[in-house]
Amino acid sequence: MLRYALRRLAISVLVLFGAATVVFFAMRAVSGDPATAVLGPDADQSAVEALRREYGLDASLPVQYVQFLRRAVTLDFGESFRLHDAATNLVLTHLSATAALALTAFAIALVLGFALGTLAATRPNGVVDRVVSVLSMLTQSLPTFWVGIMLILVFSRFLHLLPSSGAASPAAMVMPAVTLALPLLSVVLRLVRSGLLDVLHEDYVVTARAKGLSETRVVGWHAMRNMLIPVVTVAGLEFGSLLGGAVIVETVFAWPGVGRLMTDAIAARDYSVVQACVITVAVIFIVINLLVDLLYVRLDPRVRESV
Amino acid sequence: MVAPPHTPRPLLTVDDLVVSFDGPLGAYRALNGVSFSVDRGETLAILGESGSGKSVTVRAVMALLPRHSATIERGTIRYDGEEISALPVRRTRELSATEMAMVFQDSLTALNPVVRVGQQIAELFRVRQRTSRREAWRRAVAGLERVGIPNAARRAHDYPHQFSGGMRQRVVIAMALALGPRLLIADEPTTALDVTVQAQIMDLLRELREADGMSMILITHDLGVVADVADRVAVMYAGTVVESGPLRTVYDAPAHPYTRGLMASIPAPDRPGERLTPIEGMPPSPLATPAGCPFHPRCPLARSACRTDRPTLRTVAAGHEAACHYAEEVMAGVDVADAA
Amino acid sequence: MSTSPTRLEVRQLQVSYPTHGGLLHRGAAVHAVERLSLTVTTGRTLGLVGESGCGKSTLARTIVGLRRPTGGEIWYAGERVDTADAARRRRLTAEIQMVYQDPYSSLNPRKKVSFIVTEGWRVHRDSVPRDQWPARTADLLARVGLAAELADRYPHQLSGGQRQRVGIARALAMSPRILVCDEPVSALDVSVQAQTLNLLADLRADLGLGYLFIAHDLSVVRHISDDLAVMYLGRIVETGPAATVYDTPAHPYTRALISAAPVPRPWATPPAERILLTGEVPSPASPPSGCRFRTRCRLAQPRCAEVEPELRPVAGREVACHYAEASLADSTPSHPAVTR
Amino acid sequence: MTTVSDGVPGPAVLGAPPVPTDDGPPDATATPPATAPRRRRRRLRLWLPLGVIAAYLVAGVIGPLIARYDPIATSVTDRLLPPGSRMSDGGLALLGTDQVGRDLLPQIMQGARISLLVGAATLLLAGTVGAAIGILCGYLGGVVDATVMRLADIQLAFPSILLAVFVAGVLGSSVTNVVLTLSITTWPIFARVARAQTMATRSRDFANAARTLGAGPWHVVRHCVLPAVASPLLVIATVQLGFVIVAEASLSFLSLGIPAGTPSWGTTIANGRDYLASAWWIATLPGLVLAVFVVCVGVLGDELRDRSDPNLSTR
Amino acid sequence: SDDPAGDGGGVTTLRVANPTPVVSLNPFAANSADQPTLTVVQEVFETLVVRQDGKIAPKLAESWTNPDPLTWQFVLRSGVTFADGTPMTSADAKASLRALIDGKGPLAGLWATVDDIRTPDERTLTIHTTSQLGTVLSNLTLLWIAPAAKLGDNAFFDAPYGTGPFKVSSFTAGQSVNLVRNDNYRGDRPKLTSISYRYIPEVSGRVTALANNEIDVTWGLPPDQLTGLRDNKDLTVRSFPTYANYYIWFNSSRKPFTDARVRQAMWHAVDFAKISKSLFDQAGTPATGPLPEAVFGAAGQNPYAYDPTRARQLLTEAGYPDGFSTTMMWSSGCCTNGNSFADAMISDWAKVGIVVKPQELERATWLDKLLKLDWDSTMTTGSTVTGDADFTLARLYLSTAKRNGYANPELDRILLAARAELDQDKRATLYAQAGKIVWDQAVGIFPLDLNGNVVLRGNVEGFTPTPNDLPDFTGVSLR
Ligand SMILES: Nc1ncnc2c1ncn2[C@@H]1O[C@H](COP(=O)(O)OP(=O)(O)OP(=O)(O)O)[C@@H](O)[C@H]1O
Ligand SMILES: Nc1ncnc2c1ncn2[C@@H]1O[C@H](COP(=O)(O)OP(=O)(O)OP(=O)(O)O)[C@@H](O)[C@H]1O
Ligand SMILES: [Mg+2]
Ligand SMILES: [Mg+2]
Repeated sequence: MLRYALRRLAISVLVLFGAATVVFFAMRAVSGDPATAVLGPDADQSAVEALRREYGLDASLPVQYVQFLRRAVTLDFGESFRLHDAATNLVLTHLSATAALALTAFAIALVLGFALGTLAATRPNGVVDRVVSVLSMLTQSLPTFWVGIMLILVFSRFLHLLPSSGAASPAAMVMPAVTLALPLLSVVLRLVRSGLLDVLHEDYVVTARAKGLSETRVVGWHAMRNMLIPVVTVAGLEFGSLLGGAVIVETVFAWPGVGRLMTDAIAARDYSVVQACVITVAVIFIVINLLVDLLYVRLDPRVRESV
Repeated sequence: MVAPPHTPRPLLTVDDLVVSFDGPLGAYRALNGVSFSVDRGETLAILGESGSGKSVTVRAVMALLPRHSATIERGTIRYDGEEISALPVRRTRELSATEMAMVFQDSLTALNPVVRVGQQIAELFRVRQRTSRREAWRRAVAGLERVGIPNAARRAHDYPHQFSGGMRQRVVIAMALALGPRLLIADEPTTALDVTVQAQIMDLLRELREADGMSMILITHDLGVVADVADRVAVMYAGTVVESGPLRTVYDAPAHPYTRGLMASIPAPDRPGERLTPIEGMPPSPLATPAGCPFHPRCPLARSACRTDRPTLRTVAAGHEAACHYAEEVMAGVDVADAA
Repeated sequence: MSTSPTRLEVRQLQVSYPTHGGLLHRGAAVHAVERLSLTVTTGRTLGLVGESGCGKSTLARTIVGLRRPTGGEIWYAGERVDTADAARRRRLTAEIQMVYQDPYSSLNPRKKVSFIVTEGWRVHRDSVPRDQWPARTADLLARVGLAAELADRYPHQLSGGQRQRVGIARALAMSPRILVCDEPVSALDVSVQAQTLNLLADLRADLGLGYLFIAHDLSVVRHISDDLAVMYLGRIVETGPAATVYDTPAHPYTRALISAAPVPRPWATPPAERILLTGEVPSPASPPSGCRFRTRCRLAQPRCAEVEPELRPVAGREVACHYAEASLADSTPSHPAVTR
Repeated sequence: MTTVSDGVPGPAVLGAPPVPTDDGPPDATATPPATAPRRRRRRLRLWLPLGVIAAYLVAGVIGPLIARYDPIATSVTDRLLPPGSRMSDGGLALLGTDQVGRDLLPQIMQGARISLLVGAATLLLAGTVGAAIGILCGYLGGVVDATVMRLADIQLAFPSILLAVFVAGVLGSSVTNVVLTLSITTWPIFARVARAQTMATRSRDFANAARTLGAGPWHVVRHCVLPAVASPLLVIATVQLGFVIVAEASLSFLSLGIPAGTPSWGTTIANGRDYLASAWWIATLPGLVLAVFVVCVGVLGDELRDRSDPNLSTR
Repeated sequence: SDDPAGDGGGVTTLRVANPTPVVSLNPFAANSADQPTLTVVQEVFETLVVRQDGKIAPKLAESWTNPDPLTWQFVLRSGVTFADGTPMTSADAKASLRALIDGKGPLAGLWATVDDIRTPDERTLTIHTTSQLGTVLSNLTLLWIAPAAKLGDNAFFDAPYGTGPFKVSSFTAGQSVNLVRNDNYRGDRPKLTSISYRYIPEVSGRVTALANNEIDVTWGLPPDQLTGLRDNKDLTVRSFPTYANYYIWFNSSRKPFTDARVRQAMWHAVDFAKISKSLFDQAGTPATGPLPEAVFGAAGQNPYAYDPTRARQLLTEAGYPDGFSTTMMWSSGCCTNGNSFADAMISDWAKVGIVVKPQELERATWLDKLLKLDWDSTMTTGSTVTGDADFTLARLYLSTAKRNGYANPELDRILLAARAELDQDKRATLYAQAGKIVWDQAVGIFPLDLNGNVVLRGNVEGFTPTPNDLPDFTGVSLR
C-alpha cells in the first residue's frame, strides 16, 4: 500500500515536472514577446527592456527555467504580466468559476446520459435507440460555438427566458452548462448504452431476473454496477478536460473561467499565467486519475487484487 | 393459486413449444415443438447435444428468454395447471424463486461479480419478502450454511471471485433454494467442477429433494450424473424432444436412434483404450433444418419416409415416448446392417 | 514414426504467480506448481487428474513455454528446454504442442481455418514450401476428419467438435512428438467427445505421439491413458500405470476422487462406496504445513502436519503419503462418511 | 465404414460431416417471414450512409468544377442574401450568400475538400501513430508503457490552443499544420484504445497458441492483435472524424485554423457566427452539411463494426 | 439617506458592456494608451486640459503660458479635492507626469524631451523641455492627475480615485469594473450613482444582453449588427466620427513595394467606394487623408480614383505588367469587418493580376513580425488618441520609427519642424504637407475613416459621443 502510494506520487511528480518543462519551453519557443505584447508596438526599446528585467525575462533560458522550477515548488508562479496579479491567485479564482460550470455540465451529462443510454440499451435497435444514437452523433458534430450562440438567440433573445451571459445568477449557468454538457452527454450515452448491452446478456443479469426481481432493479442495480468502470474512466478524463477550461463556451457566454484565462494568457504571452494554468490542469488530471482508480476498487472488488 | 399436493396433475407441462430467435443471420427456430412434463417430487434429466435447445427450453419456462430477440411462436407452458406462457412476464417473475428456481450452468458468471455473496442472497428476502435488512442477512447466512459453506457468517461478506468453483456453485444453489421453490431447474450445475465437488453437489440436491419433495429438472452431458439422480430422462435433438421415458428404460432400451448413438458413445470403464463409436455426421445448422426427421442425415436407419415425414412424439411403451417412425425396431435393437 | 521413444521430462518444476498486494495487504505468491516431476513418452499417454485449481493448466502452459518456471528443469530429447536460447527453444518446442481447454478461445476469431492450420509454417518459414500448403492443409484436415471445404470458414462457423479438431490439426501441422491436451473434451457432449478421443487414439497409433492428457472426467482419462498422475494443490500425490492407480488407488485423495466418479449405468456395476471430502479447500497461496491434503484427509495423523511426504514407490506406483499402505489396505472407511 | 440408404453420401472416416449448405434455400419452417424487411433495413444501413458520403465526395471533387467557385472573387453588393436570392450577375444563390457576397453552395462544396481532407488526413496520421504506439505499449507493458502513457498524460494537460499557437507560430498556418495540431491532440485516444485492446488480446489463448507454434512478437501483433484492434479503432475513428472536423471549425473560431482565403466548412461556419441572428444561413447550412456527414459516418462505422465482427457477420 | 443629487433618489446604475477587457486601471504605465483602460479611467481622473470640439480647453489647469519656447507654465484651478477629500496641488500634477514618463508606457515617448518639472507653488506647474515641443497641450489631454502619495502604490490602482466624478469601488482585471459616484466632486454631480462595466467578448452575447435589458450601453459593434438594431424601438444607435481609421501599409523596404508606383497601383485597383458602402454602411466614411478628419492637423488630399486601367499602367511602368504575388497580414480581430474587407480588396487586386495571400495572424505573432518588418503589407486600424496629428504622423512615419520601411528626409524634416512649432496654425499647415507626402507616395492605403458607434437603451439620456471613442457617461441619466 505504502509502496504503491509512493510510486504513484513519484509518477505524479514526474508528470507535473514534464508538463511544467514542456509548457515552459513551448511558451518561449513560440514567436511573440511578452513585453511587446503587453506594451504594444509603440513602446520604446528601453521600456521593453525594463519590463523584461522586471519579470526576469532578461536572464538566460536555463537560469529562468531553474528559477521557475524553484518557485513553482512553493506554488509561486510569478505575477501575470497582463493582469498584474499573482498567477496562482488568478488561476484559483477562475478555477472556481470553471468548477461550478463543469460540475453542472457534468451532472447534466451524467443524468441524461444514463437515462437515455439505459433507455436505448433496454430496447436495442428500437425507435428510441435509433433516435437517441443519431441525436448523440448530431450533438457531437455541432460546433460548440454554434450551439452556444443558437441557445443565446433562442432562449435569450427570442424567448427571453434566460440571461445571455455572465455568471451572476444560477439561471445564467443553464445555457453554458447545457452547451458544455452536450458533447459529454453523447459520450456518456454511448458508453452507457454499449456497456449495458454488453452486460445485459451476462449470466448474472439472467440470474437476477430468475430471482424474480423487477426489471428496474435488474438493470439499475445488477447490470449498472458492472458497466461503470469504462464510464467512470472516460467521465473522469472528460471531467478533467472540462475543468481544464472550455474556452469557446466561456467566450460565448462571457464566463470568467480558467479556459479563457489561459487562452488570453497565451495570446498575451503571459508566461506565468499559462504555466500556472497548465500545471493546475495537470494536477487536476492526476487527482482525477487517482480518484478514478480509487473508485475502481469500490466499484469492482476484483480490481483490488490487481491494483 | 397453488393446488393441493395430492392432485395427480403434473407440476409442469410443456406442450409443443416453438421458440425462434432474431439472429444477425436472420430469424431461426431454436425450439421446434418441445413437449415434456415433470411430476411432483420427480427428477427429470434432459440430455441432448450441444445446441439442441436444452437451455432455451428451461429459460422459456422461467420467462428468461431475451425479450428483444426471442419469440415464443407457439405452445403452452403450464405450471400447476395454470398456463404461465400466457401470463405477462411480470407475473411469471413472481413465480420465480418461490415456485420455480433455477441454477445456472457457470457459477462464476451467474453471480454478480461486484456484489457480496451474502447480499445477493439476502436481496431475495429483502425484495421478495420485504423482510428487514438484518433478518434478510441472517437468513442468507443460514442458507449458505445449509449448502455446506464453512464459516458462512464470515464468507457471506466475500465476493464471488474469492470462492472456489465448488463453493460458488453451492452459493448459486443456496440462492435458488432460498425461497423454497417447488421446482428446481439445474442447467449443467457441475460441468466445470471436478468429480469430488460434483459428488458433493449432487448429494446435496438429492438430500433436498428427499427432504422437501421438491421436483427437479436437471440438464447435463454426463450420463453418469443422470443415472445417479434422475427418475426420468428426456432426450433432445435439434430443437425437439426425441425421446422421453423412465431412466432405466431409456438407458437400456432406447427407442430413438440418436439416444442409442449417445449411449454407444460412452467409454466403457471396463474396456479402456477400446475404440469408441460416436454418432456419425454433425448436427444440422439451425438455419437449415432438414425436412422430415431432423436426425435423418445422420441416422443409420433412415429410409425414404424419414426424409419427408416429420415424426412426432408417440408412446412406444408405458411412460416411454419417442419421435421415430421406426422406434419399435430401434427398441428391439435392430442393427444398422439389418435396417439397410 | 520413431523407433526409440523420445521423452519429455519435468524435474522438480516450480511455478508461481506473483499476486500484487491490494490497497490493504501485501501480496503473497501463489505456488501453483510445487516441485513437480513427471515424464511424458512418445507413443504413450499420461493422464493427469486433480481438483479444479490444483495447477494442471499452469503445468501445461509451462511445459509449452508460455510461462517461465520459477524453479526446476524441463528436458526434452536429452536437451534442457527451459534455459535454452531462443532459437534452440523454438526448435525444441515446435515438437511439443498443445491442445487448449476451450477450443473457441484458442482459435483466432478473425482468421480462417486455412490460416490457422498453416500458421506454424508461416512462423517457421523454411519448414514447408508455400506451394505445398494447400495440399498439406487438405491432408491435415482429412487426417483430423474435417472436410477440405472447412478451410474457408471462420471459427465461429464451426461446431464445437470441429473447432477442437482444428486445434489438433494446427498442432499436428508442426509434426509434434508430444501433445499436451488441456481438458480437450470437457465442453463436448458424449458423442463429439467420443469422436475426439478416437482421433487422438488414431494419431497415437499412426504417428507415435505422446500425450499429456488433462481431464476432469475420470472415465475419459481411464479410457485413453497408459499412465496416470494425480495432482493435489500443485503437487503430484500419486502416479503409476493407469490400471493400477485407477483400480487400486493408494493415496486417500485418489481414492476419494475415483470413488466419486459417477458411472453411466450404476445398476450394471456393483455399487461402490463413495468417499466424500469434507473440510475447507486450502488456498494455494498458503498451503497447509506438512502434507497438503491433511486438512481433508480421513487418515490424517499429527505427523502429517509436520513432515511433507515425498513420492515413494508403493505396490507398483508412486505415492506421496505417509500412510499409503494403510490406505491401500483400508477398503472400508474407518468412520463412515456418506455412503450410498 | 457405414453406408446410408437412399443415396445420402456416407460420411468419411472419423465422422467427417456433410457440410451444411449455407447457400441452399433453407427449410421453410426454419425461416420465419420477418427476414426480408430486416435484411433490407440492414442493407439500407450500409448503403444509405455510403451513398451520402459518396455524394459528398462527388460534390467536393466535381462540384467546384461545375458551379465554379473562386474563393478570391467577392461581390460585396450581393452580401448576406438569403437562400434562393438572385445575385447581381444574374446567378441564383441557392443557399444564399456570405458576408462578402460569395455564393454559399459552391463555397460549401469547395469547403468539403478541405474539411474532408483535414478529417481523413488527421485520422490517418493520428490513427496510425496512435495505434502503433498503443499496440507497442500494450504489448510490451512495463517501462515503455508507463513512460508513453505518462507522456500522453502530459499531452492531455497541455492546452491544445497553446499547441495550435505553437504550431501556427513555428510552422505558419496551413492545412498541413492544422492536421498536425489535430493529430497531436487526437493520438492519445487511439493509443489508449489500441493499448487496452492489445492488453486484452495479447494473452488470449489464440495468441498463446501462436506462441507455442514458435511465433515471435511481430507475428502475434500482426495476426492476432492487429485484427482485434482494428474494429474498435474503426469505431473510434468514425467518432473522431466528426470531432476533428468540428475541431477544425473551433480552431477557425479562434483564428488558428485553416488560413484565410481557403474555404472549409469550419471557416465558413466561423465566419458566419456574427450573423447568426441576421443571416443564419451562413453558419447554419454548412453546420447542417457537416452534421449530416458526421451522422452518416457514424452510422456507417457502427455498421462496419457489426459486419467486421466475426460473431455477427453473415458470411 | 438624503438625496444630494436630486435625481429622484434610489440607486441608478448604468450597466455597460465593454467589447474589450479592462486589464488595468493604471493609466501611467503599460496601459496608458489602452482604450478600455482609458474609458474607465476618464470617469475617475481628470486632466489639466481637454480637447473640446477640436480645441484645447482648460480643465484642472485654469490657464497656461510660455515664458520661453522651452517652458510651459500652468496655473491650476483652486479648491479641487480628490475623492478622499485631500486637495489637489501642483505636486500631484508633477508626480503624475513623472509617473507617466517613468512608467515607460506607450505614451512616455510623447514626453521624451521633458527635462525638468517644477512646482513653484501649490497652484503652479512648469514643464521644461530640451527642445521646442508643440504637442504639450494635446499630450496633456492624456495626463491623468492622481494623488501623488498614492502613485507608488500598486494596490491603489485596484480601486483608484481621483478628482473625477466617479471612483472605483471594485475591479476584477479582465472581467468587470464598478464605479460609484464621487460625492466630493466639485462640479455638477452625475445623475448616476454607479456604473458597472462588464466584458462580454462575443458580439451575439452583447447584442442579446442589450436587447434583453441586461445591459444599458455597449459600443464597438460590427456595422452589420447595427442595421438590425436601428430598427429596434427600445434602442438608440449613435454613430459619430472618431480619430480612428483603417490603413493598409506596404513595406516600402521590400520589393515590389519599394516603388511608389506599385503602391499607388494597389490603391487604384480597389473599388473602395463600393466596398465601404456595402461593408461599412454608416460605420465609416471614405478617407480624405492619412488622418481622420476630426484629428488636429488633418487636411484633405487628392482622392485616388478606382481605376484598374491606371493601376495596370502603373504596374507596367514599374516593371510588373503581369502583376505579382505578395502577402497581406493582419492580426485576428484587429479591425472592424477586417476579414471581409481583406477578402474584398484581395478580390479586386486579383483583377489586375496582383495575387495577395491573406495571412490572419494571432496578435502577438503579428506584432512580432510587424516590428521586425517581416511582412509585405499589413492591414490595421489605428487611433490618434491625443487627437493631434503628431501622435500618428510623427510616431509612425518618421524614418527613425522604422515602422513601415518608408524613409523620406523631406517628410522627416517637416514632421520634426511641426513638432517643434508652438504656433498651432503653423503646425496645421506643416501636417497638411506631411499628410500629402504620405498620401501621394502611398506609404499605405487609407481607405476609410471609422465612425464610432454606441448603442444605448431608450431610457439612457444625455449621452454625448466624443471622437476619441472613449464613451463618457458623466452626463448620462436613466429615465
Ligand atoms: N440469445 C440467443 N440468441 C440467439 N440464438 C440463441 C440464443 N440463445 C440460444 N440460441 C440458439 O438456440 C439454440 C439452442 O441453444 P441452447 O442454449 O438451448 O443449447 P443447449 O442445448 O443448452 O446447448 P449446450 O449443451 O451447449 O448448453 C442454439 O442454436 C443457440 O445458438
Ligand atoms: N494468471 C494467474 N495469476 C494468478 N494466479 C493464477 C493465474 N492463473 C492461475 N492462477 C492460480 O493458480 C492455481 C492453479 O491454476 P490452474 O489454472 O493451473 O488450475 P487447473 O488445475 O487448471 O484448474 P481447472 O481444473 O479449474 O482448470 C489456481 O489457484 C489459480 O487461482
Ligand atoms: Mg445450455
Ligand atoms: Mg485448467
